Amino acid sequence: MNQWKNFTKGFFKDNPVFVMLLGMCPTLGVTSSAVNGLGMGLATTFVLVMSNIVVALVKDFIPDKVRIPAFIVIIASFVTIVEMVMQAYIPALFEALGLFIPLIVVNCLVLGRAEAFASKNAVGSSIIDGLGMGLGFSMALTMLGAIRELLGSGKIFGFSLFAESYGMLIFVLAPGAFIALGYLTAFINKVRKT
Amino acid sequence: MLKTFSIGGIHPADRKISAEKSIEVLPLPKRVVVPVAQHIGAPAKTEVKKGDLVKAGQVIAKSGGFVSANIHSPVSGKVFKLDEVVDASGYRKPAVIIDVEGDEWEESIDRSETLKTEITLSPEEIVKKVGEMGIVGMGGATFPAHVKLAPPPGKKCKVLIINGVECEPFLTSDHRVMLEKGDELIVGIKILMKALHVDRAVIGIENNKPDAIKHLEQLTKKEQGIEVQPLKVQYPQGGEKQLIDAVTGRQVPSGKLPIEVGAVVHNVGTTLAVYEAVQKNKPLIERVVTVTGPGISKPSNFLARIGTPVSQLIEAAGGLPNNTGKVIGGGPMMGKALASLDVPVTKGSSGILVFPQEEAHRKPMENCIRCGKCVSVCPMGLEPYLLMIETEKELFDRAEGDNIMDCIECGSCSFTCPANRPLLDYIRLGKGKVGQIIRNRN
Amino acid sequence: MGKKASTLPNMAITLVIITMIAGGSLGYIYKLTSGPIAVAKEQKQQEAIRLVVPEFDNNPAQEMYKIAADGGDSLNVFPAKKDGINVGVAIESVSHKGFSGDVKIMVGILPDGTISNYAVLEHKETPGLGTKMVTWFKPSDDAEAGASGNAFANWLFGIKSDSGGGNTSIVGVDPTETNLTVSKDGGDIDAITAATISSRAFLDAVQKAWATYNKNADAYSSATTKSNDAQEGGAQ
Amino acid sequence: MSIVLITILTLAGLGALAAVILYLASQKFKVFEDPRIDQVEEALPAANCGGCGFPGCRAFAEALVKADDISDLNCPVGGPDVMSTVAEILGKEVGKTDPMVAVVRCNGTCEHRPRLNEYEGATSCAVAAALYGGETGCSFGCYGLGDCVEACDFEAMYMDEETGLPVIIEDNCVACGACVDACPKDIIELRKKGPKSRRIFVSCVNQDKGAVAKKACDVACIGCGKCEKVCPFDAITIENNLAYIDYDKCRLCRKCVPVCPTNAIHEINFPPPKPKPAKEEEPANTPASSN
Amino acid sequence: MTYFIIIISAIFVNNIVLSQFLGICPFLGVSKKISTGIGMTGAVTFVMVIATIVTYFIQELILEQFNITFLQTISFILVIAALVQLVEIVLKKVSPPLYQALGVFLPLITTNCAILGVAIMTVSRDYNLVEAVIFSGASALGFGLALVTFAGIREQLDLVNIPKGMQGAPIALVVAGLLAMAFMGFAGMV
Amino acid sequence: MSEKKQIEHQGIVEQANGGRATVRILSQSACASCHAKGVCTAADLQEKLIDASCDRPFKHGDRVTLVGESKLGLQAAWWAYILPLFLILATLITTFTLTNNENMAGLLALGILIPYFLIIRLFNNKFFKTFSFTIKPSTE
Amino acid sequence: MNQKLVVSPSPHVHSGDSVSKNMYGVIIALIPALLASLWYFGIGALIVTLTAIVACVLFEWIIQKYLMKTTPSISDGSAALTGLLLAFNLPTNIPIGLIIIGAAVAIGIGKMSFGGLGNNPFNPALVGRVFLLISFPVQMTSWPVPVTSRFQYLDATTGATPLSVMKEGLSSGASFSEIMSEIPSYLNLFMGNMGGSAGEVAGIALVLGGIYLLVRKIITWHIPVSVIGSIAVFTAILHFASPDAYAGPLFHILTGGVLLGAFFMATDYVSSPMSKRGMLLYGVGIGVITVLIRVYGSYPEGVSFAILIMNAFVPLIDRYMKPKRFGEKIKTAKVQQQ
Ligand SMILES: Cc1cc2nc3c(=O)[nH]c(=O)nc-3n(C[C@H](O)[C@H](O)[C@H](O)COP(=O)(O)O)c2cc1C
Ligand SMILES: Cc1cc2nc3c(=O)[nH]c(=O)nc-3n(C[C@H](O)[C@H](O)[C@H](O)COP(=O)(O)O)c2cc1C
Ligand SMILES: Cc1cc2nc3c(=O)[nH]c(=O)nc-3n(C[C@H](O)[C@H](O)[C@H](O)COP(=O)(O)O)c2cc1C
Ligand SMILES: Cc1cc2nc3c(=O)[nH]c(=O)nc-3n(C[C@H](O)[C@H](O)[C@H](O)CO)c2cc1C
Ligand code: SF4
Ligand code: SF4
Ligand code: SF4
Ligand code: SF4
Ligand code: FES
Repeated sequence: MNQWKNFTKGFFKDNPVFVMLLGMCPTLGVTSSAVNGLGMGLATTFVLVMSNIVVALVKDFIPDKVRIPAFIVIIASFVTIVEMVMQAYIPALFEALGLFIPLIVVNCLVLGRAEAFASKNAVGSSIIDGLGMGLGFSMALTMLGAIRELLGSGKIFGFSLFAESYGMLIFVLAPGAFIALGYLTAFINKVRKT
Repeated sequence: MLKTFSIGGIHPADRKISAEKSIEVLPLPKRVVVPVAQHIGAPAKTEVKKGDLVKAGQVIAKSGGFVSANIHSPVSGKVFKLDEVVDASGYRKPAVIIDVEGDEWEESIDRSETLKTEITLSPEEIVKKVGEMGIVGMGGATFPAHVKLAPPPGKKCKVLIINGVECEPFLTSDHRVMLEKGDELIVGIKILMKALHVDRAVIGIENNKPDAIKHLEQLTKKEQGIEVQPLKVQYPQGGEKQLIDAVTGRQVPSGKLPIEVGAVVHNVGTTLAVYEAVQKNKPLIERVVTVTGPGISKPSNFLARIGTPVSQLIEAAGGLPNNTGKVIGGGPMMGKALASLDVPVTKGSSGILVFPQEEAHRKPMENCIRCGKCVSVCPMGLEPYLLMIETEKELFDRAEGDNIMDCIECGSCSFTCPANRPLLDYIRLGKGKVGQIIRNRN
Repeated sequence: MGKKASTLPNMAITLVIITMIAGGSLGYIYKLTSGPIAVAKEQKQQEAIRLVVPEFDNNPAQEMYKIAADGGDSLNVFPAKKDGINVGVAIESVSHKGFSGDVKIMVGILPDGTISNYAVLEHKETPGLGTKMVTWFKPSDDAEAGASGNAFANWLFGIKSDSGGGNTSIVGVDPTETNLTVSKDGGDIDAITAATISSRAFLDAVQKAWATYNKNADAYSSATTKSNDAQEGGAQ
Repeated sequence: MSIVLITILTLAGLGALAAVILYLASQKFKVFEDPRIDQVEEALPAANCGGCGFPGCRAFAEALVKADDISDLNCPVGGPDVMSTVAEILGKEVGKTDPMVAVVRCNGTCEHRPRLNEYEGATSCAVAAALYGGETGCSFGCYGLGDCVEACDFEAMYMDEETGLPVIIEDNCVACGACVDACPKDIIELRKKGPKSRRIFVSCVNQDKGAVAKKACDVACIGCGKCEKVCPFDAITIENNLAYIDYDKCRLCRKCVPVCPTNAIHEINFPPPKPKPAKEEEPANTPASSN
Repeated sequence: MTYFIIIISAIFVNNIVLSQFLGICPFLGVSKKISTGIGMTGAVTFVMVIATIVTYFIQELILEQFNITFLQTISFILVIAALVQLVEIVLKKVSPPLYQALGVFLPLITTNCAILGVAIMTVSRDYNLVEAVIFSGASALGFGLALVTFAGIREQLDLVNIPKGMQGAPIALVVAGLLAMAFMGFAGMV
Repeated sequence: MSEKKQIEHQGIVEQANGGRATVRILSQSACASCHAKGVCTAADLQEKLIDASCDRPFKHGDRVTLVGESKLGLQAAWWAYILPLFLILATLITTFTLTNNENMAGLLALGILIPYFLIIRLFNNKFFKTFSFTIKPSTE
Repeated sequence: MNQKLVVSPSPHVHSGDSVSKNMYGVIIALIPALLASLWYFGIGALIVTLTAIVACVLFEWIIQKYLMKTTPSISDGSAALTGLLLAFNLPTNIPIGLIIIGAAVAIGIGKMSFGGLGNNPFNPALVGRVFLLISFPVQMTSWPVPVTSRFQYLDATTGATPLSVMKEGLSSGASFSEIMSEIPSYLNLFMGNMGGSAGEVAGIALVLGGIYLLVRKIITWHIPVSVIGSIAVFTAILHFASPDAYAGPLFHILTGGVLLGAFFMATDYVSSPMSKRGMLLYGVGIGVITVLIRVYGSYPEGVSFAILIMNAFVPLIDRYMKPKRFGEKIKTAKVQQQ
């Protein structure tokens, strides 16, 4: 398969958030700011790439019927690693992302890629696939985070564009997350089609 | 408080401009076109061929089954041809075309005006007679009348209801019949009562016809078991189920026939036809037709032979106005718009209504605003807005679950809808589709 | 290489091996990170202490002791000393009256009883409303430095650039003189606009720290007098 | 005990437990899915139009994988290309299906078929059909209210404002048959696309007697039988006053076209007619021109 | 009374879907039919409660005993994955007719995200067992409430013509947002 | 309610004899309606075998539609999930308030499921009668 | 005859009712409340109302014309009505920018995203209002004092609404009767002499408008009666159980948005149930949730939220509360017999 295509499909054609609607919980839950979105995206990307690598390596040793639990263990291990590392070195972000770090385990995106791609392909393309998907996911989360941060508090990545008091609080809260994602999805789909 | 039915209903302006006009006999046409399917049920089978000479009252097409009716020649003359003729539906249907020659009737028919009150036939003979004479429901449904006179085994009729409601705006034919043929009507009712073995009959009349109420009350004063029930004016009181509800307070369950609650309903026109058939041997070959409309110069009630072209009736009522937009066979709520004026009067034609351009057009439809007005006027307690959407989106199983088949096509919903939605158009379509699904299932 | 057949032993062995490897590596990484995690946690605390009390040179965390507050909480007290002299205490205090959950703060109290500064450690208040407590109760020049906006926009959206103005700061306030409750409840501090509840909770935590500390001040001062006579006067 | 050891033991214990349960589960619930279903689905066009007779592309993919013989299964949207890809994936034989396309078998334009009345009900052919025979004398012809256009998911149809008839955009039409089902008058038919997209058909469905039909519409098929006689391949049959050209038999000789007195027979994508069109075809190399 | 507060909080105020963002995938995915939504709620509640009990003991008796709470994620997810399967096996063994009926009517229960999330939350909130169970049950009911109302709205939206660009996910998300906005009215009500 | 809604499910006949047939269906997962399910089929798709009665002869491999009354779905959910859920809650709360011992309460609460499902098992025949399906050929 | 006959299915006559007649009917019914609002809040009320109406109509036009590419249908009056009702739900000292945001949200998110008139599950004006309330709590909860600031707009003197006085008071332990002495008399409340949103204060004007709607059969009694009735019953129970801790029914009905909500907003055709039974349930739901929010929630006022929450349940209500079918009566009787 064309590796470049394999890499880029996660950004647009098969974007996990806008097109496939995978992993909606973190998408909505952590994107109250662009940094959080990016952090979550990168954490997911890390788990995705690592578990893709390991799955691609061990796929031949695993009997079919324990495939899924085995994958779960692999993924969960990486999630735990991410958890511990973040806690140690970037505790602030870890706290902001809260519950959603352990929930990477159940993000269908991760298990889905392991199952649908890594368990059928070689290590090299699995890495590329994981990286592409993960970065696509990160991109989506960052975009959403940026929009919510901007509308909600007038900042992007913490830089003030206008006074916080102009912000529409709702975008920092739950309803704003849904609404912003709704319109962003509509917009991306429209752009994607043309 | 006056009685009326319990769910829904509307109040269109009644505009009965021909109410004062007594029934005129329409001159014989030159040629009549007699479709062989003028009733609900199997079409009749043609018995004559091209060139045959027929007399008025002679059977020209034989009933095609139990739920079917004989067709009689309305005139005397020569069969011009058997052909397919565009009828009111715009489709070609088989018909017998007769060139009128003279006005010779079958000998058995008693054409005298004398009232014959004594009922000699037995109930079974009455039913048979009504069948032979091709009597069908003249309230609009054209359901063969003898079928309704023979309740299925195990069901007992407890009350005969005579439908003198005529709730449709404009139409006055039943009104005139009640005024001018009251005596015959009473005998007809007695015949029907005898046939049905009931001792109670109620004539339901809306309060906007006080003269008819008074007249019939006068006549029924001395009659055992026949009473007149004045009703509050509300459309569609004339609907069979609504009338039963209004008169008896009982509601016919969904999918069931009136006999379920012990009622049989006949229209006054039908009752008159039954009188004539049983007492005078006269088949259903002519009927009272109201010709009316805002632009009609001479709104009238005519006694016209079946098969007379509509154009001739309109001529007789002063001709077609210049700005005619729409011609309707029947009332404005349930009647059929005619695509051409060459179609003939049939057993079910109660009126011809001519609308000028201003009233002929519908307004453009808008989104449903969920105002619920259609729901609250529907006399069957349905949700027309939903049934329309379900039909549009082809969700027929949901439509069935929402009782689309209960719709009596009264049009109250379309009449009311502020968004001008063609609710009934779609519901009718949906009923067709759902009916087909149900038939396929069984 | 063919796939392994899915027999029970095969599967069990594979899974057990995988979980063992996973467990091993996780345990290992835990060992590696448990140090940094503890450090990170400590640092956070240290930073908060550093923020709320004047410069010190001891290790307050080591000298930390607990005192019981009203309502069953026990508060952590971190004495800060410079050259062995008491420069103030940092108290970790909590209020359960938050809009959605507990509000945990670190309050610094100077030996003279005034509040030197505070830091919000943990809270679940609504972003944009309750969260303002992080800066709201500080002197206005370090609060909302970014709030500028032009006059037209202010008019259009009705934003009066008075945030932080009014009587909102608790820094340098002596709770014996100033009533640390929101003005709505008859106190001297203006609540965060539209977040009275959070403000109440915050002030509740501050007061709790101060009151608890003061109640125990005798015990405390007697404990400290021994080592430090010079400061005694100020700490009453 | 060291943390590492405890960790290993705990996880191994849980792992073993989970393994047993999941093993039991997999014993009970068989294999999850044939992975080929995914592959096949990927190959399908994902139009989910139902043209194949299955509820959606995935259902069709399942059916394809499960069926022993897929020769009578066909995806009209993807056409032979897709089907051969699928066959490749599955190692099965595809049926030989000619590409089809929808044609409109009514030529009663406003010009040829005078309107006798004006319809003003709901804008739906089905509603109009339930009411009456239509605005013109031809009760078989197109109502022009566009149920078919509405039904087409591929933007392959539009209503021609001028003629009042639907037009099919051949390149977009995938022969899903949605329009055929939607038309209450059975005017639209799926026909073989034919070589170079050339095809010949009777553009009329009027079953009235000749005179009646002719009166209602200039270009109606009057059932005169001339085409039947002239067709060298017996491809034309006349039933109920209406000619029908069997596309399996028709060899596109075009002999029938000029003999039709009402020009009811249409030819599509042929080069412009020669002065003497009855002559034998010469192999036309010119690119097909659309009608 | 605390139980009552936990229930109100989990169902209305801090609704698991509308304000905690858990189980969004099934919320968006299964919410097309009301009746399915109702059945699904029952299934999810059952599994969630059982999972909470089991993970509660794992946390108490193993992880905390041995001071290996960092294994929370991995052990919980293993247990939950196995448990979901176990419920199916038991049902199939015990009552084939029920099992079959559910197979036809209900989608499988795969709200792992919400189950795991709730299990972790009960731990982080220091609930005791009864509180934990009540919390998880109420959370599942909150999930069901959101799911069923949302399904109702979507069934209605299926009947109207949504602008092309908004069809599908976008309008579903906007509806969810407005629903969340409406539910904010319950704020502070605990 | 006058709605007699039927639910339909696509399936393939596994084996059939006389009036009964075994139909293989693909149980939808939570994500069944999601078009990304190709990506995350993971543990979500399962095949199930359903017994159904049929009035026509079917043979192996026929595509059929299973039909059942939709209110049965809720009934099944009631017996399988909701009732035992109440049992668990009741047991848990009573034992906990009585003994104040969490481990005991938890164990009993889970344990109550065993007798419950054993009892359910006794009703299998009755359930088979209630939860019956019919099949019809898939509409082409 | 020179024209072709028109053919259409029956019925061939129409009541003459139309969407715009209904919409303008509601607008007319709101005029007394508008006048009252001008009387109490003066220039502010004027600015807010005009801005909201113009903005709503403009957004609807822009979206229909340029985004949806359909012919704009602003003349049906629904957008203007949404604007008017949005304005009625805002304090009259709210800055123009926020009104415009509110209008954009009401029309853009609340209405047009769903395809326009008739498709929106939630009440657009309330979507706009609640969006603003959550986004800009400060500006949305400072209320001008009536009459005193007729000639002031943004700089109007602000005060509290009776409801927030009540909420603050009760939560700080004062009793109902103590608080009642601080707020205007019931008569004043009914006349509208209190702080609050532009259109919600004048009870008498709203009741007049409501009667007009009922008489013209634009709305039926079911929703207003069930909303007001359930609020009355619920608060009466609370009040009589504990007279000091809970305000009485009359207070609850006359303050806040109950009358505006019950007559004009809960009755919005599009977002309310279709059957009469459903309407009653819906109204009771609104009443109960309103009281719950007012009494136990953190917002002093709950009508807007209550209506939005019940809007969400409307599809379920429509699904399970069908109108009474003809013949149902008999059918059930029969079943019982068997
Ligand atoms: C299929 C069918 C069967 C009917 N069978 C009977 C019958 O057995 N007995 C009877 O009294 N009426 C029968 N009717 C007549 C109906 O009750 C009713 O009178 C007729 O449809 C005309 O009513 P309408 O004008 O209100 O629509 C039948 C009608 C239909 C359509
Ligand atoms: C909506 C509706 C309105 C009707 N109005 C009348 C009416 O005004 N007068 C009448 O005689 N029949 C009316 N009918 C027909 C009656 O339902 C019924 O068919 C008739 O009274 C039976 O008598 P018949 O069989 O003698 O016609 C109406 C039917 C419907 C569905
Ligand atoms: C979703 C939501 C979040 C809120 N968050 C907070 C908060 O974090 N802190 C707070 O004090 N008030 C918060 N409030 C506002 C309070 O509920 C209450 O309205 C306010 O504290 C009282 O208003 P005041 O401060 O203007 O007197 C919130 C309200 C809502 C609806
Ligand atoms: C009785 C009645 C009440 C209405 N109430 C509202 C309302 O509260 N909010 C609103 O935006 N529109 C209202 N409208 C206008 C219209 O229904 C509304 O714009 C639609 O919801 C938009 O689809 C009302 C209309 C009527 C007839
Ligand atoms: S036409 Fe049918 S749906 Fe409409 S009001 Fe009449 S009975 Fe009801
Ligand atoms: S009357 Fe018209 S607008 Fe009102 S609900 Fe019915 S269909 Fe909709
Ligand atoms: S034109 Fe007809 S057959 Fe062709 S794609 Fe459209 S609907 Fe399908
Ligand atoms: S071809 Fe058929 S469906 Fe299409 S417009 Fe004509 S009548 Fe309607
Ligand atoms: S359900 Fe939470 S990420 Fe999918």
